[in-house]
Amino acid sequence: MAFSLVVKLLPMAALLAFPFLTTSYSAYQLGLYLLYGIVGQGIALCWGNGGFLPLGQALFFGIGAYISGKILQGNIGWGVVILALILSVIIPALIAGFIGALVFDRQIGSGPYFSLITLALSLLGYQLANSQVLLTGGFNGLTGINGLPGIDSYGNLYFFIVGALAVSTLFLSHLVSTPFGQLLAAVRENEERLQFLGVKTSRVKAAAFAMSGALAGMAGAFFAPHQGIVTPQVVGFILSAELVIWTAVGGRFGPVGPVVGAVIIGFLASGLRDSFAYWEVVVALVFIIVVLRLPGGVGGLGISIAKRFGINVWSQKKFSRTETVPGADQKESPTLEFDNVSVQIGPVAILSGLSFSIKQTGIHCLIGPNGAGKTSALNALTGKLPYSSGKISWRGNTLKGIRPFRTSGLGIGRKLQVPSIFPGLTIRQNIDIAIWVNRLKFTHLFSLKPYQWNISLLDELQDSFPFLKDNEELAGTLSVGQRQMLDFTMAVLAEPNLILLDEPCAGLSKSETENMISVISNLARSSKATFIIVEHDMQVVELLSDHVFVMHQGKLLAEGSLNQIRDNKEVQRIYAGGSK
Amino acid sequence: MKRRDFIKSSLTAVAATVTVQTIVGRAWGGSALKVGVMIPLSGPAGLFGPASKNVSQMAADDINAAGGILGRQVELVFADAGLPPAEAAQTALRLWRGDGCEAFIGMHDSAVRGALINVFKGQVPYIYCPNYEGGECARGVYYVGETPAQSVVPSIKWLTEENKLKKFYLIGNDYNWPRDTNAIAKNTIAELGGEVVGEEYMPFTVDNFDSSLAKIKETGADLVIITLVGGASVSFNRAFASFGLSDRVLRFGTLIDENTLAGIGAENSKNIYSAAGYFANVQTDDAKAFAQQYVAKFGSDAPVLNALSQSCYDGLIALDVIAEKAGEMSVASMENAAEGMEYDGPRGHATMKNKHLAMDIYLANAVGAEFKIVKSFRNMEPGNFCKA
Amino acid sequence: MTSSLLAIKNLSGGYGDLLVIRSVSLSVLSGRAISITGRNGVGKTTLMRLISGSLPCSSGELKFLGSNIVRSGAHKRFSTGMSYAPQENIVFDDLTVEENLTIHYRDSSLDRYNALFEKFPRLNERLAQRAGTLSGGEKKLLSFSRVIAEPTQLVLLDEPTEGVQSENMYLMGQVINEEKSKGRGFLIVDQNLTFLEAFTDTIHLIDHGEQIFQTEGNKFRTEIESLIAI
Amino acid sequence: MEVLATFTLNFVYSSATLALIVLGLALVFGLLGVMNMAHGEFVMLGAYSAYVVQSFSANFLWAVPISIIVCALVGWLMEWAIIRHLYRRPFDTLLATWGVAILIRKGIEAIFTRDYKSINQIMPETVEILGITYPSYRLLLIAIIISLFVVLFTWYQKSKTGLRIRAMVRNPELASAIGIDTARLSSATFIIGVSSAGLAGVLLSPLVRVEPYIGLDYLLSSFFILIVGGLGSLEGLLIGSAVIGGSDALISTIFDKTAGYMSVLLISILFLWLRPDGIFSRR
Repeated sequence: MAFSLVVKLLPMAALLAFPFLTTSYSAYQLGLYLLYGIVGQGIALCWGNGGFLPLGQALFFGIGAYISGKILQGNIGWGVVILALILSVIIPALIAGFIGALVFDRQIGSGPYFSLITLALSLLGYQLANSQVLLTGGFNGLTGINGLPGIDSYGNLYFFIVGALAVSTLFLSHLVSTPFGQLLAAVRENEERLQFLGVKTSRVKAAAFAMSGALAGMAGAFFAPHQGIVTPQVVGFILSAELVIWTAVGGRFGPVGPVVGAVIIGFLASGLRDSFAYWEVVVALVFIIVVLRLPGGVGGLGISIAKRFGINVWSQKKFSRTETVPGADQKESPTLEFDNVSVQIGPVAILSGLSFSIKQTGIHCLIGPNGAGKTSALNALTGKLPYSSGKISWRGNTLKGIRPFRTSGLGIGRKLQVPSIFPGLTIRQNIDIAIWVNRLKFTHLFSLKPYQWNISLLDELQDSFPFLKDNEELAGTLSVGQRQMLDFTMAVLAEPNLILLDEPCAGLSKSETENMISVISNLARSSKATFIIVEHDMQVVELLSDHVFVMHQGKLLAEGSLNQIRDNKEVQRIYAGGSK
Repeated sequence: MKRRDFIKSSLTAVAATVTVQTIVGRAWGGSALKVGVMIPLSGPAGLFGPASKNVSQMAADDINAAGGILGRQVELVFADAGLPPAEAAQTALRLWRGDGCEAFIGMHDSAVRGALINVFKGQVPYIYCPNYEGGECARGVYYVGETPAQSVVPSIKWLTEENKLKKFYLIGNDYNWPRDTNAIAKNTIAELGGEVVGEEYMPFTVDNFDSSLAKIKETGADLVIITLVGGASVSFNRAFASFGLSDRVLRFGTLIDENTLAGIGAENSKNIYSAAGYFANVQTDDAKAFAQQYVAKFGSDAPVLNALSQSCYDGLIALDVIAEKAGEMSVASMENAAEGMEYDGPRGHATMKNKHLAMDIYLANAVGAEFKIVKSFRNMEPGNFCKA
Repeated sequence: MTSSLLAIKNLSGGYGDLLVIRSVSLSVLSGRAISITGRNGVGKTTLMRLISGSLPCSSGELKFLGSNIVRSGAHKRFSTGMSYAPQENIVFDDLTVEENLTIHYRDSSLDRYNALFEKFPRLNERLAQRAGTLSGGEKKLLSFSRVIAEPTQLVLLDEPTEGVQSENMYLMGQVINEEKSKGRGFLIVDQNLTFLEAFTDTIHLIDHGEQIFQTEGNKFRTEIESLIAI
Repeated sequence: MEVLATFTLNFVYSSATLALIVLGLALVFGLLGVMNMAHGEFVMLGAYSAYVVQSFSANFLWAVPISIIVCALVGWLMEWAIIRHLYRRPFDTLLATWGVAILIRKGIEAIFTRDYKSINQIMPETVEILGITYPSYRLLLIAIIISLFVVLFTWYQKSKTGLRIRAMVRNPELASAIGIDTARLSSATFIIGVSSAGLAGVLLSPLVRVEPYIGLDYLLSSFFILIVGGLGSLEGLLIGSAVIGGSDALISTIFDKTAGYMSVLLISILFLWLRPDGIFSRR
């Protein structure tokens, strides 16, 4: 532990000693590249952790610079400086958060559209900065910006910048290990699954984008006194593109990479630019190679080399689950009602007048040939597939036009058809997220206490699925069977009243299937939950079902106990291979 | 990039770790007087870089041949001012505090000038060479370029009288230099009883001028005053000619130099007038001698001369004259020595008034791909700002 | 002479590391029809996509006309003589019926379909219509006619009768027998046992991705039905 | 009446040229889904081939085949080395092609320096039409573009390759099942796309400024047109060019050019946010 602490403190010490080892000019130059590094850290937070790429980050850097430049133009005391710093952090953060909320609310997944929007916004910012001469000084920019009172911009302002870098690096490395950081990584790994675990992912992404806006604003706040001038290039697309290149080359999966990228390329650029005409060609080539071969960038390379020598730069603190948390209060009467529900996509009718109701707890199996609409019924129930007519009601309230992340709040847990987990996170982290469903409050987001939560159900599940115990394994390395079990565990840990399982035994070997069946039946007995299980495997239906619904061509064909279903002529006809 | 330079520069690239570079920088300049030359080697104005470099080197050689400045041989240190202002300021600082430059000449846009002034804070003499909007009087800064008052006012007056012009259309990019230049032009037009029939400002990215050309045709403008920069000026003038406007409507600008004219093309340059302190084929003896010296030194296919690159020569000469007059290379003594200093250069006779130069201005007409001088205005006053 | 068209030994594969098909072996000789049946969701379609090249095989041997084609791309398998009618998105919705039938030929003539048009006049009537607007059954007929007319030795059919009326199903069985007599081999996946009995030489029953039953001849309906009855 | 004539002709000219510039990206980004940030550089390569042909004082018509060959070669190398591995990774394609854009820009700058190149006017005289004088080359260009699009549309709807591209884009599994080599067809489509960008560069070179840094403006306007017009269809491209070309012309005549430029940005942002598939999308 001590050794990795030294590894962390060494760079900070080197930065502090730097001005004394070299000319104060090089320190001044390094100060500028450190500021670009801080903006790069914001990009890495969104891109490396959250999985969405902001292409116009200079916009927030520029806004911070213009605000602090405007305020520092007058001769001011420290009180005003603090105000300038606060404003140039908060305003960009608010703008970024607002843009993030608007855009992410409409589109899940990190398609390129968000990046193109931020690109267009930075172009807009550049044009406004050029034409609003009163506000920004136009093309010639804001000039006559004083340094911080009593601080020589050319001398010890450098130490303020190193301080700001320390603050941002510590904040980010702490953030990554908090529940919020883990949820943000889960968004990158599998946004849809996270929504079914009750997380409004658009809010998480918008918050991350706001933080990156704040970091960029803070860097901008120091840029103004450091340079003494703020011109439109500070907001433009060219700087945004360079920031992305430095972050990619430096490494986007941690707060150190972008700083390394900005500093190395910055110094090499200033050194080589005048003597080596093809300097930018070299940067472009390195950038292409990094994108094709080295997603982790130089920083990532360094970390993997360090790992080989046993230096684990990213040692996650280990927590033991000490504090048991009360189980969810499972209300008594689980009434689910499908009333003439139909869904139309283009010419094809997916569901046509599906009606059934569930009054009592226990396991209900939903069977039927391929394309009968079984999964679509669950999709309609959980808001993944908006239904055109009819009504679905659960415990009295109708579920019309709800969003998937609302379902867990209504006590509905879901396991998707293909096992859906967070492969890049460890088993423990996957389980954490499941435990936090309906329990994690806003205040817990940044505290480490939620890692200690435990619920009795988890101990039972870990007994039947022993692999859940060795926590530090990455979920992505699990076999298909184990993924099904982990997915199932995550769906039930919130102790929902209605548990929807889509082919829980698909891809499982004989023994794994038996194990899963016993876990489900125990859980059905011990909890007061209602189960709806979509399943093809008749042995599973035989062993588990209290009640069976048979669907065919988007409608309910028959329902009853398994034996009643077996003697039903209709069901035999469609099952024994007659024409569909 | 001759082979020898290439090897030398890649070696420095390999050795250019921070520590090595800074140790070398610390050694204080011997008796040589280092002068920083900030010219655009990249970015939109990069095409003026090579010629400016040649001209500056020529000026240094001439000054050294005549005994240098204050007896010290001049050593030029070139740096790229085509970068965004933040980085350009960085480079200037490296030259000043890192390499020990004691004076600077700059041929770059006004945004970089603002950044440099902020860095120097009047502690090092700085000569700003190209034409600019005028009206600035920073301490330790001496302006040798043309101001709108010198180039725009006499040219419009002459053109209006010669061609009985009535209606004027102003078009430029959306930033300070075009707006300030147009303000002065509008006063002159008002004095002459002319009418401004249109005034438009464009973002830098515009490449389609059809709507403006339609307005120019519709308003029946006689003269279009162009304050578009770089590529926009080329695109505008090519489209202007393609609509057949060039026969009836005259065009005038103070930033249409030989490079821009080459981009516009000989067949699109009819009735283009340009005013500047220098043109490649000004026929005065000093100018012809300068041009021959340039060709002799750099060969006939050297980068083409224009007012912007030539201004570096006047910049260094002005530095030499002011320093000699002041007796020492320091802003304190140079600040009042500058007033009234005079010299004869390729542009003709120049005297410094209120930190700017009163000088000869030439009005040229584009004939094919060449500029022919049609009128010279002797000893034009720079304008009444920066009163001592 | 019945030469071996297709020979599979211990073939396994699926989606990424999700193994769906577990070491299946079977072979199709020229002039023979091999059928595969089983409840849905047991991996029949995955097997067909492994053989046709839409999915990469994880392990096992896949020989076509004697040469190992595990590595060759799906488009190469067509050119070496293998036709494939997939189970889903079986037509190009944006193209007309005629274009669907002629897209992979240099000439755009429809002569090669004359015999089939006599049996399925519906297709001939709707040549100018966009294939996307056809009903499920009509799309299956279009896809069936396309593969039958293709100059290939082996034909893979995945659920050809899904949504097809019974009289067309009977005609399809006839066509398959005619083609068999010309020496073409068939590998057919379907759940309709009466249809399969019309031309099947060997039938395999698949469950949980594994072969659990196999029988020769074409009187297997009752036996298999008892096995897969719920 | 004259003002209306000028406005409509300007609108037709700007929409036609925008559509020509966007055509290459419609194939590459619209159909194949490859976010090619080097699209503008291929237009620039086309313009520089015109300059090279002119400097050998050969007939301007030679520039057309040469620009297509140059762009096809560069496109083939780029597709083979980079794009082929990145078909499923949109962000990485965006970044890798941005790197390629810098390479092409710097390569041209190294060879031709940064000076403006002037391409001699083709048919410099003007002609009377609808009561106004209008440059005849522009009318010729509009005619060329319209006929090019008519030919392209019928080829795309009728020809075998056109059919196969459409088939492949909508149903790749079935396409390979009937023997279409989708890998080779995708790279062919990519090369056709970048070559048509080169063609646009050649045809426009007499009218626009020619220097190494013109690529960026063409790239951004092309992306915005496709996003507004809609991906996956050629009709989308025409609608997008008309909407962007029209709104820019309209607002710049009413307010000023800066407002026109900003209105295009705002419209694109709105479409990216509210209707990412554009007006006429079939993806």
